[in-house]
Amino acid sequence: MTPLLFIEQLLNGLQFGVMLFLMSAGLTLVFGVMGLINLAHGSLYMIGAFAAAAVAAATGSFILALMASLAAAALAGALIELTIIRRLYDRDHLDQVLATFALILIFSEGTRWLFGSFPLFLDVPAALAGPVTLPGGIEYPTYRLTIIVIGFLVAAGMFALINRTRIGIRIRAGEADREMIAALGVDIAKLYTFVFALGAALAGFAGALVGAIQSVQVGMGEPVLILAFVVIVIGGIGSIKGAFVGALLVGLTDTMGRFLLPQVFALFMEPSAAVSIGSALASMLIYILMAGVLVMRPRGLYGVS
Amino acid sequence: MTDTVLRVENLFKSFGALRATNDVSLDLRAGEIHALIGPNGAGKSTLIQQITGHLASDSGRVFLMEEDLAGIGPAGRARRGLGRTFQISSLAMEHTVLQNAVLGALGRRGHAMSFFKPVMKDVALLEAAHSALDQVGLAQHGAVRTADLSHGQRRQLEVAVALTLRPKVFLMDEPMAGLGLEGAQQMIGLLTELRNSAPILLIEHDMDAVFALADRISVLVYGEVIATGTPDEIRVNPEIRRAYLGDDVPL
Amino acid sequence: MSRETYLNIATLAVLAGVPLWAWMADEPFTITLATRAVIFALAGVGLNLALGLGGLVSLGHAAFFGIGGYAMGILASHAQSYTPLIEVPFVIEGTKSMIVIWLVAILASALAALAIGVLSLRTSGVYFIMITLAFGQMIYYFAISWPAYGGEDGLSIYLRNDFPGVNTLMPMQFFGLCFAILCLVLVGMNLLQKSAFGLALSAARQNETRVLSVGMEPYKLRLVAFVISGAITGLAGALFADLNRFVSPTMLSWQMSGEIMIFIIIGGVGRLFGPVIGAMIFILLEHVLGGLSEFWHVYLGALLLGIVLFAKGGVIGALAGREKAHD
Amino acid sequence: MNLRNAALAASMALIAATAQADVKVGMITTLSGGGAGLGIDVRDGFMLAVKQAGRDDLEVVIEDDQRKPDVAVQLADKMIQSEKVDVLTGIIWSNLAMAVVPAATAQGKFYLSPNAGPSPLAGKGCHPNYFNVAWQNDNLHEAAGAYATDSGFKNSFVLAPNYPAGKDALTGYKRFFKGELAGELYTKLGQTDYAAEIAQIRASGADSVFFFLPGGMGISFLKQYAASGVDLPLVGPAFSFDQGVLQAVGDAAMGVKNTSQWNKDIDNAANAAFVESFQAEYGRLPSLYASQGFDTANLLISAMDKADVADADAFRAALKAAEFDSVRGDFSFGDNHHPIQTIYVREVIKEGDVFTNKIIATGLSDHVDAYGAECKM
Repeated sequence: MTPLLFIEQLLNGLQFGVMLFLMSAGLTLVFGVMGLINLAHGSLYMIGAFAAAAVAAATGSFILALMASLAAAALAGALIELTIIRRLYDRDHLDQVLATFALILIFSEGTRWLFGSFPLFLDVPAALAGPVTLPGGIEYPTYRLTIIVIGFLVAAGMFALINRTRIGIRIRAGEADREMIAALGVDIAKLYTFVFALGAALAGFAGALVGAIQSVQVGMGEPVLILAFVVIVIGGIGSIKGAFVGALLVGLTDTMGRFLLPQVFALFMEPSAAVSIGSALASMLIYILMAGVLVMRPRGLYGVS
Repeated sequence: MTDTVLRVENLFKSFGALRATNDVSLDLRAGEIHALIGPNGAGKSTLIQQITGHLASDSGRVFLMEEDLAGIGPAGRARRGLGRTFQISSLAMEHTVLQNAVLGALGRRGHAMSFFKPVMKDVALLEAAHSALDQVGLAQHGAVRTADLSHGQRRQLEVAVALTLRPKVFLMDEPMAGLGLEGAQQMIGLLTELRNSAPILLIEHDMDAVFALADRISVLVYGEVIATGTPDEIRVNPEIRRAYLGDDVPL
Repeated sequence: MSRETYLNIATLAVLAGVPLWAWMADEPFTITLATRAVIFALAGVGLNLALGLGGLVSLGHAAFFGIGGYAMGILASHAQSYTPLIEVPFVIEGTKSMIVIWLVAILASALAALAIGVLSLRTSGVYFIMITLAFGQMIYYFAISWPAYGGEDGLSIYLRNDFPGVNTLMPMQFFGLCFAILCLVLVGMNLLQKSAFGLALSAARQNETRVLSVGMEPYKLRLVAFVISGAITGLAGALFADLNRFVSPTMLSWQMSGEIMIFIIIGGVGRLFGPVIGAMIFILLEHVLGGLSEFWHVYLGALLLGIVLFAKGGVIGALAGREKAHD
Repeated sequence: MNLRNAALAASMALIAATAQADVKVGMITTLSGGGAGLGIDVRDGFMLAVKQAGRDDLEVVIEDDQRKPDVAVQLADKMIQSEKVDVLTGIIWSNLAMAVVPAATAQGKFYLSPNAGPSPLAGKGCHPNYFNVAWQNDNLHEAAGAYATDSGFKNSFVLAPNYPAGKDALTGYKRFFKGELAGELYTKLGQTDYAAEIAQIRASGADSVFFFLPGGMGISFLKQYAASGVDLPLVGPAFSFDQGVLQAVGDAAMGVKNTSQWNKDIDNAANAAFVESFQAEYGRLPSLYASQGFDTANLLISAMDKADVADADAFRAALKAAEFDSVRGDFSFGDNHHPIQTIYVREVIKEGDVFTNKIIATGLSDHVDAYGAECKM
């Protein structure tokens, strides 16, 4: 193992983490402000990817595709918020889990009904295809670097939105005390719709970005959804900062685990068994991380009780 | 000091920069009602929470019958004889009144690890529960769902549940809050009865009740006990008039 | 008797009557479906103890379902191939005896529930949902990549295991066995709900502080409930594996956890017969809707949504009204 | 959509028209959820052959297993107990096949596998009533290994998901690859990000990469591999390069070598007719899975011509003879009822706007799987 490879893997972990952050930010925001567990967040991610693939196929423009993903996911988000989700705010978590699980079924099969059973095509734009050479001689895919940059920009934007803008003040006030901000004359229903649509748009955007280097298919949202939950639980539900730290932690743990564990086991086992056991343990690693964090800090790293 | 049941020594608790309790010491003697008064935010409820173990103290010690309660959780302290009522009713709302009382009796028994015997047919538990409900005047309401009780009845039930534990000490956090005149009178009568079975540490805002009931009064301001004494002593203490009641308030 | 009691009796009658009719009409597959409903109901009854009575929303109960299944699969596969399970320090042989398998399944899933519960119950609310999900996923990935017992392919057992005096290969007899177990567990659960433990556990769900203040530890109550709950779901897993003569990591997946939860919600959370009615309806839906359209999940989703949004208390809640406080 | 409905309607009509069917076939396949594309292709290929045969003594019952083993087992029970089928077929996934096949054959039913070929069923667990019309799972990987050796690769990096089929794949490749292994990796099943694996490939000093990542995993891997700038030649089995998925991979798959027992350009009359009629019927190019479904139905029909299904021994012998015009050209069964067939090497090309494959070499001729010796029947 060379230092270069190690650094490249760190970059990979970072990129994976940033992608997870895009997915988790909306989820944690929605939970923090409205107290809602939204399992259908993964479906919004899928909707973004499908919208992007459809628009890219029709127009050939990746920028338009990204915009379509934002619009489609935000629209879908606003739509389900207005019709279904808002009835769930006062319900217990169990009802929320079930209702949004039902939404997954509807969205997944509905998408398959519209687009068929085969994966769709969505490619990285030509300008970002191929690798760039980084200082030190690391060849790294341009597109992945772009994702890292976009992820940090979105993170910065989210912090600014929450901490610097009027709407952010209202969101934070809503987290602290619902009645209070209603009493202050803020239209809480509109605020909730906005927050939910914002979270949905972020998920859809992540779906489109990631769809370009993965497979755009029905069911693509659920594995990422579970990872996103791991992220926000580690970070502390409701905390954007927690989501950011949690996402990077999960991204790095997963990537480095997959990379290093088989090699560690190879030190004292025969190679094929080491690969097998190392990989098995690597696939469990983030869940072990999450359980460990929760045992130490039952409300996550940045959670408030 | 042999008749001291509960003793609190040098309790501290801070929330960030806020000192909720600051070096609080007091004691509770057999047969007495010791009232704790002070303005809102003086740290009265915090002190109760520290005594019951719901809040961990930053430092200081609590003794019940000379036993140091350090390291014992709220359940353990309740089993050792700390019975409490809450500022805001804390009951199993979906259960009936009787079930809540039986729950208390079950706590007195010390464990609930009985899986197949119908608990509502356990004669010993029922007896304890009925007698407690009787004492607070809820005998007729055993089958009512707790959520359907009036506010005053819930306060009474709180007391009844505490009674079933046959505690060595009652810690009562504003038992009269929100009760009407009549309800308050009933509660005063009830507390007067109760002091014979166990002493009461009473937090109360109703000054008429406090001065009518209490044997001793401690005044808590900004987390500190500024005075302890009989009602008459407290009534005339100039420091209290200044700090708490305000000079111009006639009593 | 309350309306709920009538409803419960009717439920049992339908659950036993349908396969009886199918047996006479020579429709063995209907018996198999009914057996599936009975086993899912049993798994749901297990989860309902934690979820309904204890308020512990566990999204990881598939772990216990699967562990029960693997208890059956591992023991029976060793018996099938005449190889001992372990040889050092002492020999443990596989077995085809259902009774032994059930005991092992109960023990193994109870132990797993104990380990998971000790850690998970330190958290509450959403964190509890997620940490149970995490433990479930851990076991799922372990099962997939553990090569000894088939990994993702799972384990096939050629013949059902043995129970004295019963020909378990006959669908009706195996149904009867499962049905009897379900009834026994329901009786036990009914007693448990009315016991001191049930009272304290449900009080802890409603108001943790109250239980603490009368000197009981909600943590202990919940841990015991979680262990019993896991054990029952584990037993259901062993039966399910025997029904299919097959066990695989699918039984451990989070979707399985979700399904068990769905039974309870459809029927009614915390109701004794909630999971029974829920499982029956779920099987019926799967069977009827599945035949209607390739996209039957859409209808299932819409139906679930309708139940959650408009029929609070599930089917029993809608039919029998608000839960009567126990005498 | 319309086409799919039309296909369904056609099969329904067929069922209705064949009230006094002689042979009843139960097809359990994946028609909903993530892996539905494969099941739909198998079904469409199978039903095309049934339709072309136009027989009124053949009835097909189709059910969706949702890719869940327990559902598949239930459906098998239903088909055997209630529908009283004679022949079962349709299962796509090895783990579902392992759940269904042993029990079905033990009950005297015939099972014709149109896709899955797990090694236990080819070896110790073989059964006279089990016929695999596709391949033993290792076959395509073995051919990939042989091709890599023929191409002069000395140092391969191999990766597959960490589950039994993945392990079989690497075993199969290594069985016929004579060079060294530069690295060996098992990925998480369902994994979608391969940056870490690609980085290791880059650093490994390998001269070629073999991968088995079915479904969405392969699409993700290929796209990410193409973007990484690593330009080592890729070899893999046909599953990640099939007609259904190829369009989703796009340019990233261009030029990749993959192994398959079938391609649409195999030169024989049956194949040409199949490709043309499939396109006419469903409006898309047939896939590998469709070809397997088509062959499975034709094998069955050929046996029906020669024997009565009620006479199990005669029917078994008729199946074993495999006297039908396979779209793959020569086709026969080995002693363990698995195909003896030629496996080709294909290259991904673009025809107009459509990505597809072209045969460039023969990987293994008349290849027999490795497990036959363990099969005692």
